[in-house]
Amino acid sequence: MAHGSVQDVGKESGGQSGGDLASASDGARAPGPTTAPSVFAVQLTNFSGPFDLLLTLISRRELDVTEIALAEVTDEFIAHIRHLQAVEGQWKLDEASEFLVVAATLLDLKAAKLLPAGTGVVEDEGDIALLEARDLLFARLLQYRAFKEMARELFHRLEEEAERHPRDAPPEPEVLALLPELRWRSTAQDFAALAARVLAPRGEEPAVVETGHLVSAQVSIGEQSAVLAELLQLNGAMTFGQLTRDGSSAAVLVARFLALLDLFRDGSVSFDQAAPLAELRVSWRTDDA
Amino acid sequence: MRDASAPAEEPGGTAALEDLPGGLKGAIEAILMVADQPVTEARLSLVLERPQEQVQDALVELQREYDGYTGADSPVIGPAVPRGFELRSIAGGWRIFSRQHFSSVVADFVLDGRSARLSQAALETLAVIAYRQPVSRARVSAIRGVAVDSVVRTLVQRGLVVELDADPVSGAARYGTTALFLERVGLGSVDELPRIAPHLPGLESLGEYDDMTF
Amino acid sequence: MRDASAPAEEPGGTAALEDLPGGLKGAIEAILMVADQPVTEARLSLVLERPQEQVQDALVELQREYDGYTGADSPVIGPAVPRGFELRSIAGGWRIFSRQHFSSVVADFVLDGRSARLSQAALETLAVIAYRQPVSRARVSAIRGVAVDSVVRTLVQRGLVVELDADPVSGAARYGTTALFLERVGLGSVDELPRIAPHLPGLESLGEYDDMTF
Repeated sequence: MAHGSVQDVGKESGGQSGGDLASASDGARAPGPTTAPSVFAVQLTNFSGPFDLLLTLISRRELDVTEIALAEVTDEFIAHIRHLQAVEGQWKLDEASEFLVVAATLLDLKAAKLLPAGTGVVEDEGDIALLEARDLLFARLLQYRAFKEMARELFHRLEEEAERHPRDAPPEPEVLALLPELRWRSTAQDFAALAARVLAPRGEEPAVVETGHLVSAQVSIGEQSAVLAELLQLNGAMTFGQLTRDGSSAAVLVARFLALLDLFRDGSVSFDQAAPLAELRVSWRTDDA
Repeated sequence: MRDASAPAEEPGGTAALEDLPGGLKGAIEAILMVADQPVTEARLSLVLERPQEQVQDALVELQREYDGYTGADSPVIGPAVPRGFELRSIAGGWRIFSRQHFSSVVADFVLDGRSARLSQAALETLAVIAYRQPVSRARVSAIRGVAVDSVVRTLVQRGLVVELDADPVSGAARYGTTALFLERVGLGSVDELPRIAPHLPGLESLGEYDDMTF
Repeated sequence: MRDASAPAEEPGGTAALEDLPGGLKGAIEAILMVADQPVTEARLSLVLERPQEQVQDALVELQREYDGYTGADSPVIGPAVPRGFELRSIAGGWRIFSRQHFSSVVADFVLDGRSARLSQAALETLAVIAYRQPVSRARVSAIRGVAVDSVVRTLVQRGLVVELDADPVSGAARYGTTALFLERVGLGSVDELPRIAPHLPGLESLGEYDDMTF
């Protein structure tokens, strides 16, 4: 069951960590001896996304998807993603958001269950939205479960087929000699381009968000911090307007603003406001201050 | 190498084949021996200049013979003994395979890269693509709840999945399964995939959820 | 197709083979059908854990069966009908070939199927061999992520690629490009192949990826 390595947890494994289906499906079918109901032991299984985790948690407690005991499963889910986060150090943004969306929905549902039951009549729009969220979550979960079943089916078929080997033996040399004249179109340049493409490493491409169309020039907050520090050390207290007077673009303006927040957080600058709604004055904090 | 005494050169070539020892079935067998992928009935029909039905009948007869049953015209005494190989109709064509129960002895002689296993993520992605094709990565991702880009790339590299076309609305590439996929799972066509319905009543109506985020 | 009741799991494996449908002969057939080069009796004897004489007897029986004669224990009425394939003992081993008198049919099939252009797979494999020569099939396969055996064979048939030597470590055959290849791409020598570094920064460090399996 505890098959995946720590680094693999919750990540898309990209087809390289073979054969986890069997172990994961075992876990989904039978609650293992390791899952005492009172203590939630975190399993370092290679969960393939939030639905996978949720399904496993549900089936571990032998619950029906449509009637999950939300309180228990929600707590486990949250505990699990907290643990994953601790292990991983940090999340990839898209992964994290999927997990968090599911966790948030579960929490909503749990909260609703914990509140006094009321009259059983749907009272306000919030209730309706909650019901919709629940149905949608269950529907997606059911759908995912169906495809998971199919994946298991495919796995068995692949395994079975792997035991049959196709005949792939060349004809006799006399027959092989009978070849139509090759029509060749590639130049050496075509060929080099092809080779470059084929030989390119196939690992994960870094997820770069292209921003070239949004900002014409890159502005570094770090650089702007330095500019601000110099201005403030030179001039004492200044207003934001003064600090950005030489700003050539909106990007610089924004970067200065963010840099200012950074500096404030670090305790390098202090803000001073003479009266409500009056202009802020920024000053460099010296050590003796 | 060609046997000069064989009456293959006879004028009116259509008759010649049946005069060769082994006849049409033998000719089909001879071709299957050199094929490196499933051979369609249409292609056999073309090369052998015989109607497709005739070719099909011969293939089914061969298949039965290999499975241990002999034709009515040559009754064999004793139980049906299968050959060590079998003829299977998969991925739209016919191909000879070693029989499954001999896999352990055959494995030493072949290294065809079939043993490389797919991860669970890859299998699930493959399942969604197989059942929802043509389908975009975004849609697969919505069903699985995680990004699938690198997994789809792996499947494409393995030749199990291919870019089919562009989504008419979004312009996103849409993917489908390949003939190699069918071969690997031993199916004749995508239509033969096990029905998904028994696993989940009413799944058909779920399609609309795919594209929703919540 | 599998006989689920077959007692293949029996302890004391030497007995199990004969209990499988098809028995020893079936096992030999299964191996010969998927082997792409002659298999020696010694190797069969080793893999099947049977005395060499027993293997030899089975081979001769199979040969006779394919030629149309059946064993004494299963008499067939009518003339001997050969199969479309035959079992030949060549180069110290045994191998299944298409029967000789069907060679014209096989030739028609092979010619019909062979495009006068190289497939994309063949071109990509050729590119890898050209830039990585001398290189083994296993390594090309690792780079391309798919089995390349039949494609390499096609390239060898086409005279574009040739077996150069054996890998000093693994002993696997290593391939390189031929003079014909250079002629086709219009180059004087392999050194004149356009550098591919400009297309791909950091190509030098690629060596380590080559040997990874995907």
